Amino acid sequence: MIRRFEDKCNIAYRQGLVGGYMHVYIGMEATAVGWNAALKPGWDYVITAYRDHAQPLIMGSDPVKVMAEIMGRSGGYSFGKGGSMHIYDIENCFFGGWGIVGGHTPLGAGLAFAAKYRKEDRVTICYLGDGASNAGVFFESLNMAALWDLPVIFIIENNEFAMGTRLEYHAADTQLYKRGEPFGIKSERLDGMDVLQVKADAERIVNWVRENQKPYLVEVMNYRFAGHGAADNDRQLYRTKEEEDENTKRDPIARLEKYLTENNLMTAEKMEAINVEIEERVEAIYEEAVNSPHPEPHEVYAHVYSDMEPEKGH
Amino acid sequence: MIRRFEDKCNIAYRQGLVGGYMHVYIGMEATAVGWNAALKPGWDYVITAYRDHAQPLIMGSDPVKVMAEIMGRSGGYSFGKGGSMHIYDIENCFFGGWGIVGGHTPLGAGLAFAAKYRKEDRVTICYLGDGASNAGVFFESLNMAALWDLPVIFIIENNEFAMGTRLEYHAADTQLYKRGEPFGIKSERLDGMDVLQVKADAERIVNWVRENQKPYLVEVMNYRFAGHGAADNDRQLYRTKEEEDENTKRDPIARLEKYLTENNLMTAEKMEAINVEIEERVEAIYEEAVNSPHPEPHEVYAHVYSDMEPEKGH
Amino acid sequence: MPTQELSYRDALRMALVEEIDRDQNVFVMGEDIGRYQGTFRVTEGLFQKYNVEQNDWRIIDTPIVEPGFTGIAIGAAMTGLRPVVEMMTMSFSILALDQIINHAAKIHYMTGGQSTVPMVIRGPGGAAKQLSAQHSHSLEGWYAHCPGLKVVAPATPQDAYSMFKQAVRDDNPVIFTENPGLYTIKGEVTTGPDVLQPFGKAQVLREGKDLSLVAYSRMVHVCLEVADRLAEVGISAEVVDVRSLLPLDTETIYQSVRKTNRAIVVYEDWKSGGFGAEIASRISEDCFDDLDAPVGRVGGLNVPMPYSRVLELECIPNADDVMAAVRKLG
Amino acid sequence: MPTQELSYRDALRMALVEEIDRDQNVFVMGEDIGRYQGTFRVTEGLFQKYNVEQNDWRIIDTPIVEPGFTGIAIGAAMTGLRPVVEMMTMSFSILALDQIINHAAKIHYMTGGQSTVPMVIRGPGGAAKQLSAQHSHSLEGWYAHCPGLKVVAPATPQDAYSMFKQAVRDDNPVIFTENPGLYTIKGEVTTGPDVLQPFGKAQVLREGKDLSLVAYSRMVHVCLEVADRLAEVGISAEVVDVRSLLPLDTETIYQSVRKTNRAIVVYEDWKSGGFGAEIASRISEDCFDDLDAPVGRVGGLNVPMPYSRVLELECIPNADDVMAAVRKLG
Ligand SMILES: Cc1ncc(C[n+]2csc(CCOP(=O)(O)OP(=O)(O)O)c2C)c(N)n1
Ligand SMILES: Cc1ncc(C[n+]2csc(CCOP(=O)(O)OP(=O)(O)O)c2C)c(N)n1
Ligand SMILES: [Mg+2]
Ligand SMILES: [Mg+2]
Repeated sequence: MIRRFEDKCNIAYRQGLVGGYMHVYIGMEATAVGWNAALKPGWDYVITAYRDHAQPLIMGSDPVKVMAEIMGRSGGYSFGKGGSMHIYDIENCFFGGWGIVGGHTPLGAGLAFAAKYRKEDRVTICYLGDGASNAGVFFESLNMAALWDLPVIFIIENNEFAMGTRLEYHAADTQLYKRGEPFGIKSERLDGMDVLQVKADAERIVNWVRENQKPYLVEVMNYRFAGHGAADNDRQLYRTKEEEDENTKRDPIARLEKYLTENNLMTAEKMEAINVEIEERVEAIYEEAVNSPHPEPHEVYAHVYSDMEPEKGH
Repeated sequence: MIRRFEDKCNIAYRQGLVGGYMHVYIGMEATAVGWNAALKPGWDYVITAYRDHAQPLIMGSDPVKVMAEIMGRSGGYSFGKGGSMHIYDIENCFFGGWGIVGGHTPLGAGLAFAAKYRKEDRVTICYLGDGASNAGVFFESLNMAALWDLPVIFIIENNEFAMGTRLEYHAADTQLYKRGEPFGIKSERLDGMDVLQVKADAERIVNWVRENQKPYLVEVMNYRFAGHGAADNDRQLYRTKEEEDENTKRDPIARLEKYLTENNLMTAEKMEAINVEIEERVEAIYEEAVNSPHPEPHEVYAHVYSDMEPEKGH
Repeated sequence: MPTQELSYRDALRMALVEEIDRDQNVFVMGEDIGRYQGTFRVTEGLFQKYNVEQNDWRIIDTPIVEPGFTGIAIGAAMTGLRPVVEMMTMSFSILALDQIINHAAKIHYMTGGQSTVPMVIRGPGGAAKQLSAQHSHSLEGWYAHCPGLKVVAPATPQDAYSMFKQAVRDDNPVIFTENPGLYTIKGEVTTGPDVLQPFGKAQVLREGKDLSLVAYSRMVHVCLEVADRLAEVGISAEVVDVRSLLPLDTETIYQSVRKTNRAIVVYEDWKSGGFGAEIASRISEDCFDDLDAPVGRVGGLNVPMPYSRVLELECIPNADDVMAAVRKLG
Repeated sequence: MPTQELSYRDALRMALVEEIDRDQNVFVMGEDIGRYQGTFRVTEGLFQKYNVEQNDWRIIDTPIVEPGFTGIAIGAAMTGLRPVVEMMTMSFSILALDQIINHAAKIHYMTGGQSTVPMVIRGPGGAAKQLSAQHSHSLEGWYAHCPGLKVVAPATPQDAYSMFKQAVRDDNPVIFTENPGLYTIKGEVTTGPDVLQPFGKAQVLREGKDLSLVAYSRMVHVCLEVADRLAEVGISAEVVDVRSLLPLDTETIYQSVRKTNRAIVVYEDWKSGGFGAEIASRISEDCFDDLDAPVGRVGGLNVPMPYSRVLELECIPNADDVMAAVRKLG
């Protein structure tokens, strides 16, 4: 039991560091970790947007290949063609990694469609942002998911911002979970910061969906500690320092550490040791990834088609 | 007062006959007539999809120009370039007339946006079908209409079919009015067959929107007596004769006639005289429209741009 | 192998049925394709056969949400299913372009080959009769511009049959465009489980020596008519049916032009910026020394499609328009 | 008239501010353009100036719904407002294509002239740096194929300024594409209320006699660099900046080609089926007797844009690629 918490703690930390290259999932780790714990590894499907470094790490992907992809190296999952926004590990059931806001939500429904078509009991989790939850194609997907009873869980990660636009400037009603209701989809707003609570909720819902073969909509409340992306270095344009500090207190990892300590589940020394170990591992991953070569120019033509090359040349 | 009913009766009948050319709005007349009665003529905006013959007629458009457009003649509102699906009478505030299912709904929000931007107290009515109410862009429009407090009334004309697809095969929850709720939009399901009731509801809602400067969503229950379009001549593919007969009993015009008779508001003779008069008028309209010439070939290049011609020739 | 006379529509349906029967992964999705039998009746009878009689979920009526259902098909295809998506008309695929261009076409590349999207998007493309500006698009040129897609436009019942089967078995997303004017044309069709027409092969439908008419889809028939008319005045025109725009078989086209030394490219799409420009500019560049005259082009008028039948007929290229272009070549 | 050195970005912003100030009907709509100042900072400071200080609703932050807000702008434009819609990148306009192509572009036609859509859709088009396959589109060719739209692609700060003002005052929908690589380039800009550049006029940016390089947007600068390099080896290249794709000024292009007898068309978009094919095939057809060599084309590689910088640089045409094409002409 403790061991498991340790792992998760590990993973969450590792994300912070690996993601540290782009600071992307920081503050939101508990969501992915908690939900992933409720899935059947290598069986259930996961799909998300461009904030996609954390998912494959916790789903069993090779962290070197993730890091190499982020660096555009030939050792990456897509040989450097996808990059940070387009990580895929299909073998481990991680379906990316998408850059068009909202555009992947019907794909998520499609994964669930496939499971149902084949009469397999896979569950699909489709993550999307609060900003993405306004996209028309998301509503189209909700309707069809409900119409056809597709076993998909849409998780709106409400981190209160779509790039530099605050929730209340882009959503008429900020209770985003309501968006499932007109389609008769069971919908809830849940916490996304307490990894233990997240995991408990996730297990309840994943099981329900697997059994009932119907979609579910969850709004998860978390916060984007970092800027939107690496290029966003003026966060004060859209939020105050005070607000940030206030939210940082909700840090899921600090919270877990506190929990572990207070309940005497882990000593401070052990925790420190883990942290050191993680730092070393991330350092090693980084070293290996950075030593992966850049792709050769001729590789530009590979993978346009599965069975032929495109016409070449300028 | 009676006079006014007479006019409406007139209009409704006239639609039946004019639309008779394509049988398009039959069974749904009470909706357009009732709602239009609540609008300020020449001030409030109306926009709808391709089932668009009735609207301009009751909004004061020249019926000959409508009929000529339906026939593709140069005497039509668009000189024969728009046709049945694309009738416009901008001067009378009728903004068409659109062929892409759902595609006109943000335009409707845009009309309301313009009124708000200019601080005018115009109300916009945007009609759409039950099938169109699944379109993503409609939900995007709802969100922005609510976010920006746009004075627009979206009226979903639920005639139970989208072409040959029955409501329950295209909408996960058939209570379509619920679709406004996640955006905090006041939403109601209303009758669309009793013209007097429709008018009363319409006045209440139009006034509310004008005063409160907020959007509204209405689902109006009616029925498409005819096939989807002129080309749809096998209605038994998707509904039974019994169902049709049952619904024909709800006929809004028969209902109004019955009301007028039972309440001694109009004698049978008077009603018959009106019907004859209408038939004659429609005949005259038809004659005039059919005598309008076809466009000249060179006109094909006019109206591509407001200030230049496109490149010519094959 | 068996041969029979079939309409383009029936050849398509036959190919579709055979592929559904052959592979459990093949299913069909679209608006009004099931209970309503399909607007152009390509899927007639299939809902009854599969969903009702076999109680199998193969023919799927969708809501009117092209972006959404196309996306669902793409997601399903990523797991190995082989969706056939019908666009009620190709014009409506504009709504799904983000799904098609940004997702389907790029998935193989972005995943570095981890995933394929074995999917066909088919439907009538081009003008029918008075469907007006929003329903009469020829979009094949846009699609043929996008790497990652394959784009075909068969002109004959035989190709409708054998290219459709090929499309279903292709592991890449295929845009399969049918012109509404083709559904009723008839022809001898050789059928059989493995009668497949590989993509990227143009065909010479009529041999000639004075002039090459290069076209695809319905315009091929216009060119055949022109060839007849030219034959009467002693001009021998060769008709090349491109049939596959991406990949494009330039070799067959060039061979023809090298023989005839003159070419006219004919397409229904808006003339300016249509795919005919690509074909013409390739011929101009690569057959420069073989050309006795500039490469001519005949395309649709550069205007939104008008409703009036008189004006609509002005817009769509016909045999007279091609004849005029032939005369212009001198 | 006053002249000053401005970056492309600042020239654009200045033009925008002047038009907003000139006409109460002009407003700006887009994602993160207000409080966040715009991803490429074209709208920097405007939210503060108009919405806060003047308490006027001119700069409108939208949700991330390109189809929806583009449609709202179109509806508003039908009543006479003059929206300027920013696409965070032109790639995202793919989502709004139905609104742009089926609505904005056709309204004047379908209404028989009753309505106009005075609207500008602007944003960065083409590759930036490692934005990958979904964010690096050049879409101007698609748009330039569509009657009812005007499509411009200015290459210089002066044109950014004067063509933008023209665009805002045009009564038709204008696609105004900026390449992300252009924002920081600087140049002398003549400013003033009526400094407008009418569309449909190409310009010769460098005179030459041996060869015409025909380009638009950022590729114009690549061509200027090539002209420099060619000058060193004694070849005199003329650089024609097309700047307006629809309407297209073929006359200026033809004049150049008639003088130099050789032409290469350069564009960043995917080579096959790009708008360069249209330009090239027109030159080939209309200057047939003037050409000493086939019209060359240099375009982007026919692949989705890869993330790796090494591969990305392979894809985007550069001066070396154009030099190679020059050598090929012989
Ligand atoms: C269709 C589209 N429009 C705009 C963008 C640019 N963009 C990328 S991320 C983003 C904000 C998305 O916010 P949200 O969905 O809340 O996700 P988060 O970044 O908070 O995880 C925007 C506007 C895009 N990628 N796609
Ligand atoms: C985007 C798009 N897809 C498909 C069609 C074809 N189509 C035209 S009307 C229609 C049914 C619409 O039904 P509904 O919205 O209920 O309106 P109704 O016809 O009942 O008034 C369909 C599928 C279209 N015009 N546009
Ligand atoms: Mg967010
Ligand atoms: Mg309906």
